[in-house]
Amino acid sequence: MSGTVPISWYLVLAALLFAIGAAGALTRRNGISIFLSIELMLNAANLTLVAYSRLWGERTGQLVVFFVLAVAAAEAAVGLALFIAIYRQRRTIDVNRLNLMRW
Amino acid sequence: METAIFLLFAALAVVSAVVVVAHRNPVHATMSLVLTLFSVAVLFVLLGAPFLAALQILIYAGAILVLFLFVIMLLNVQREETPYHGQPVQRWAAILGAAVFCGMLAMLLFRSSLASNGGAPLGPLTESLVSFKGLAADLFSVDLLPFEIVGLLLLVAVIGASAVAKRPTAEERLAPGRRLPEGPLDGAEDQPR
Amino acid sequence: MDALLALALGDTLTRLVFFPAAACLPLLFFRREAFRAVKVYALAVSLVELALGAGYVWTHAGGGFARLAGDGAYRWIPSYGARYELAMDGISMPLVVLTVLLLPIVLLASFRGIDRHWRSFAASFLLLTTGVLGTLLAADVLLFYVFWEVMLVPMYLLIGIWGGERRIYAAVKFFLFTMAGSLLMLVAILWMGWTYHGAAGAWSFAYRDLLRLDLPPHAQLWLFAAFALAFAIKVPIFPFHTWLPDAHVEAPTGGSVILAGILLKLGTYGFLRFALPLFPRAAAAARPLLVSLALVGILYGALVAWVQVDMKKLVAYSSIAHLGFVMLGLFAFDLVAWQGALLQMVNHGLSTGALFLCVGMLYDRRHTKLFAEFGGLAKVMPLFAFFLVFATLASVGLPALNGFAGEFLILAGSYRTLGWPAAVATFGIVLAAIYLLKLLQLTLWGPITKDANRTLKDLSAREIWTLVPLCVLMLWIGVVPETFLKPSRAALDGVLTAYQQRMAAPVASAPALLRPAATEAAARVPEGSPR
Amino acid sequence: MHLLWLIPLLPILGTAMLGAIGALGAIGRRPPKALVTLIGLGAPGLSLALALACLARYAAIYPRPYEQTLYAWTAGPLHLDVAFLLDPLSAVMLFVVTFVGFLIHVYSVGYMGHEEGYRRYFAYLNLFMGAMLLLILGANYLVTFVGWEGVGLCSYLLIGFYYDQDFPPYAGKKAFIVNRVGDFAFLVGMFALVARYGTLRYLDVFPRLAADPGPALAPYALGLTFAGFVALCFFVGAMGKSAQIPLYVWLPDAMAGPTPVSALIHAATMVTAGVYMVARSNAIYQLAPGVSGFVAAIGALTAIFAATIGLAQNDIKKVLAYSTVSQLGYMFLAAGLGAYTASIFHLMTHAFFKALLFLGSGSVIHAMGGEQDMRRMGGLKRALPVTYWTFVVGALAIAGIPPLAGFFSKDAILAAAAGGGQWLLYLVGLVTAGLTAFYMFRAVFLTFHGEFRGSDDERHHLHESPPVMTLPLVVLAAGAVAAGWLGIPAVLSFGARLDRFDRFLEPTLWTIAGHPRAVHEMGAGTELGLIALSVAVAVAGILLARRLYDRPSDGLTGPQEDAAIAARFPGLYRTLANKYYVDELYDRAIVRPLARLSGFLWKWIDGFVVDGSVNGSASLADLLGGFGSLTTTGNVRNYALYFFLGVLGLFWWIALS
Repeated sequence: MSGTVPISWYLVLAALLFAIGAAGALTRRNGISIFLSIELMLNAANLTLVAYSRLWGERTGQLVVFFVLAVAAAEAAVGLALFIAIYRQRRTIDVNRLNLMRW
Repeated sequence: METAIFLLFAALAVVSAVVVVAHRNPVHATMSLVLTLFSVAVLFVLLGAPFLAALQILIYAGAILVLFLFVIMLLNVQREETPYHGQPVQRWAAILGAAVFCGMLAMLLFRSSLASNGGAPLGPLTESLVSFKGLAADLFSVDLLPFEIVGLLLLVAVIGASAVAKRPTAEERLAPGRRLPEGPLDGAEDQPR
Repeated sequence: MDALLALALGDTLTRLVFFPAAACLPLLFFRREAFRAVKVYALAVSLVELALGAGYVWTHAGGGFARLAGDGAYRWIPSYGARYELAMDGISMPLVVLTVLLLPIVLLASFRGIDRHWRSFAASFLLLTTGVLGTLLAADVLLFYVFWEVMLVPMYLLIGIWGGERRIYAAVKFFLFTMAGSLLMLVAILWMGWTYHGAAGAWSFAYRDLLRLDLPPHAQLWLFAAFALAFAIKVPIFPFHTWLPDAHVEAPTGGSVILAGILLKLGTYGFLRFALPLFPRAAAAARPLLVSLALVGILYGALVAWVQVDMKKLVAYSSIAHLGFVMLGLFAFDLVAWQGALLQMVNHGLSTGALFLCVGMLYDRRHTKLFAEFGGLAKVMPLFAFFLVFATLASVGLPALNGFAGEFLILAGSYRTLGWPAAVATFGIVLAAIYLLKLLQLTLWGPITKDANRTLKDLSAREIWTLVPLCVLMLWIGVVPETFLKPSRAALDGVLTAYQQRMAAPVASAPALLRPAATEAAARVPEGSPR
Repeated sequence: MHLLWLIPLLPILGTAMLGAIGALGAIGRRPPKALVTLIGLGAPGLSLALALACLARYAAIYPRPYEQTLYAWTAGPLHLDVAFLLDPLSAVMLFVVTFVGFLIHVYSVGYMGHEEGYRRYFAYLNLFMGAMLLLILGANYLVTFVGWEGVGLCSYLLIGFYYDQDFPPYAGKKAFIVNRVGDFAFLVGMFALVARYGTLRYLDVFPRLAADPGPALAPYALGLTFAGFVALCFFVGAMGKSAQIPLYVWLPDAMAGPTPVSALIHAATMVTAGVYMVARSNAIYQLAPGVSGFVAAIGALTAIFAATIGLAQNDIKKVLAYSTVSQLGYMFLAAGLGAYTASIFHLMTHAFFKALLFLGSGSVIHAMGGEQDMRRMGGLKRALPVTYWTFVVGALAIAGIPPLAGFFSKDAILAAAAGGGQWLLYLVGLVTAGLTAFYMFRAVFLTFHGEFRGSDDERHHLHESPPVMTLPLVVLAAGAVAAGWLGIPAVLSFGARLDRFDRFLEPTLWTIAGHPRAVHEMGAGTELGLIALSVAVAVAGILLARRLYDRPSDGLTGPQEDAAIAARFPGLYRTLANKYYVDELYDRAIVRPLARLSGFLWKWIDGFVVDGSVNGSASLADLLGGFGSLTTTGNVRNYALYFFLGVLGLFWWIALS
């Protein structure tokens, strides 16, 4: 493919996805939903990286995305485990009720 | 052709992303996220990163989101709990912030050099960018150390996840000060501030 | 490495300073409840430290302590020119001796009163000693600051852990007051290092280097203010004094003794060592203010001491009055007054220390320090009465006891240079008689009014041994002060001469270095030690 | 004579030994009383012997002063020697102090024999002797001041000897504090001398002062010349120690101590230290005629003021105490007039007869089992013949009846006043002499004459004191008779130079250029007339006392007579009996306001202003923190929002600037 779509389009898309993810992460109360939103933001970032990788013809961006994927996997594992643990204790994963961090 | 594909999947990604953040049912949200990830994977292909597109689908959509689903099922969180006190400021500030952020990014984009030459078609895809081989060579030579560290991280994450999620033993359950109080904390702690 | 070993094991100030801290490590190997063993160990360490201190002073007495001399300087933070350098002269020597002397006494005095966490207690005292000695001996201003802060923590713990009922409040108050002052001092120290860098082209915080720094008057004023605030809080001078009564009342006996005996002296020592020689013009400009504050402290401390209902608070306020005399002497800029002031620092440590010990002995017996609970104790505790009267009279400034020697010299010297403020300060001795005789009146004399006092035991041998050394020294200083005046004379003379020379020199318009000739007189520091 | 330093040291060593055996006693048994007596008497006894020996040797070098330096205090440029000086003045004092002091020690063995604090008593008394000897032998103001404060301390301890009662320790404290007010001025005077001359040595200071007295007219402080300022400072110091107005209030209260203490410290020796010091500093006072006049005025005022109070006292020791204050006023009157030798002369004779009177009263109190109220005595001369006769001798001596000691010394003072043309002062002195004769014989008659007015128990208990107490009385009585013969005025010795005392002290008086010493030239007739007048006044006082209290024409007993007088002049009598309410005045005007001020400083300045501002700034920080902590909801989502907004801001700043 010879690249007829301008890179800036990808970047705008990534910004859009990131904003949607951020809005979700900040407005949802369900822990799982917040988590999903964060994954969305990660993906937006990944898209940016790949887009720039394409623009400069450099592999580095792709490599970083590779690592991001791996870290995201680890994060998902630990995060979900935490949710399980919290749910065991509190019978909820509504973050509004998880306000132990006050002072 | 390419532009059409881009527009189609970009639209799909945005729509499904909105569903992800807007839908009250986490199962539906998760399924919608699968759609988003798939769309982005297609865009990866367009950008000459087929390997990442494959990983995206296999690991993200395949493994991670299945894990999400498992947890959702496990915890049996059907819907988001009914809001017991609204936080309109939080909500609208978040949405506004996201909008401003998006606008700022776009503005930045169109004020930068990309605005002038970003619209120009890109050069042809090079072999080195697309090939799995180059990527693999980099991973096992230049980026070997980060690669190993990520491996280690995954190992630690596995161990940590299983340790955290483990059902506490009877002894631990009895030990004072080791755990949070059972059930939602009602009373003073829950008063809206 | 060899140099390090020699530094740590030879007859050095380093050994003297760090031995107590090093001796804390074996405390880890004592059982938590082995109070008796810990007590014996701590006492033994303190006696060894006393021997080290006495030995060092003895072997180095030949030089007359006229100049700062010590272990030599070592690189500490080379990029900023900070050095590790310990040195002693006749100004710090008496206070060092006082410190190592008080250490075994306070440990011995705490045997009965302290009934928990003995390992930590002993460690706190030993670390405190390291901090105090380091502060007294540091010949690098940054090093001085580090020790100054090191000292704060064990004292905070002593008040906060082993103190009385309001110990947390007192400990926090102590910490915050002291900290507030010292932070500004740190800023001033850093500014000086930076200015030195500008004037000399290299960073240095060495005392002798900074002495060469001639600053324009306005800069001196700011720096002096920062130093003076830190020291004034420590002394404490009038409006910054309210932490002291609280800290004293809540601190355990040993803590009070060290606090009054040594920590307060570091404020006045700081003035004498740093604030006056480094910023002579600012010191001269601030003289009216500080003399007034000293006078206020003398009269105010005495009056407030008089109306106290708590014995320890009375003694605490008396410290404010006594240190007012020292401050007056320092700002007289007169050799006689300075000698008196330095002597009075030691005197106050001895007599107020003894008073706190006496109060502590009563507290150990009755668990109260209120005057209303006592009276007529001379009948049941004649030995105690003797020692309390002795310490009180020393504090009152009775001739032939130490307090008089110091106060007389301070006032005689101040009168020469200050005139009537010295006469006003002299009235402080009348007030001293009023509040200290009240102390005697309400504890020792009169009929016994409380039944609990009828059966009190007189002093034990241990308690007598804590007081006897202090009393012997009080009498000695009072009768033959020459022994204690002579070692400090040359050093004080050097500082005063340098001060006068710098006051006579033209005013600097920008930071500059003094000519080496002037430096020699000003610094009186031997060169040639390894850097 | 090179053992001069041992004279003050011996009694101090005695104290140390008594203390040491006491400490040993705390471990084992009580120390044997005989040992205590041995040390307690031995130390001052040796001191007396040594003093006599030194005086005998000193005769050889008289009139040159002998100075002995032990070691020095050196601080910077200041050198202060610990040194002793033996010159005619200190020789007189040395003799009086060691001699009278030793006698009183002897007396104390009997008087205090049954007391619990026997050892403690002798320890204090020995310490007092040591300090007093330091005071008089000191070769500079510093050593003198050491002794000066030392005697003050012993006074404090001995007044409060009965420490388990309420009043004695209080009286001791009062004495110490009032003395400290004087000491404060003394110190300031010393500082002024140090500042100007850099020395305190008598033999240096006075010549330098004479050579360079400072600008005569330019005010130094308080509008005085330098010498005047120093003189005033020293006089204020003397006011405290020698109980002059306004600092006399402690002395009557000091009678709470054991009676021999009152005799030794508060009559014969310590309280005369102020007089000694003024005489010692005569060079300064000669340079300050204004202050000298002030000294004379205060002395005269004190003399008559205390004498009037003495009229209305019923406690035998209080009478003697006010009498002492009054006689000290006499001495200052003399010193202020420039008659330093007369004041020292009176000091010496007073030491004999006042010690005698106090010891006599002690003997009475001993016999009465502690009772001091004269209204409960009477007719004691039968039971206590030796005490009675010696007491009468003392009373005659103080009243100024020739040829007893008091006559000569008092006459010398009155002659100085008359000769100097100070007729007002002379008149005051004369009236005081009459009052003195009156109240002393009132005491004699109330105590020894008439019928016994005490209880039957006391009557059975009455006994003459043991020889160890009466012997000192007799010796002192001999002194009270004969001491005056050392200074017989020329007019009475038909021109023979019998005023040995004056001439003996002459070398200690400084001659200051431009300040000629007052010479008292009077016609022999005038002088004889004045002598006759003063004797007549004294006799009149005695006769009046006899008429009122011994052979009452109206048949009233002494106390009834007092009541009658009180009824006739209620206001006056109450004022006198309450000592002009001076204690109450001091309490209201000084002590209480000061206490209120102190309380205010503590509660308001410390508690409110200083702590308030500190705690206030802490509260402010707390308040701000409280607002800040409103954002700390504990809700992670809020934190995330802050984070996001922060990122947004940062992004804005980086990207769009």
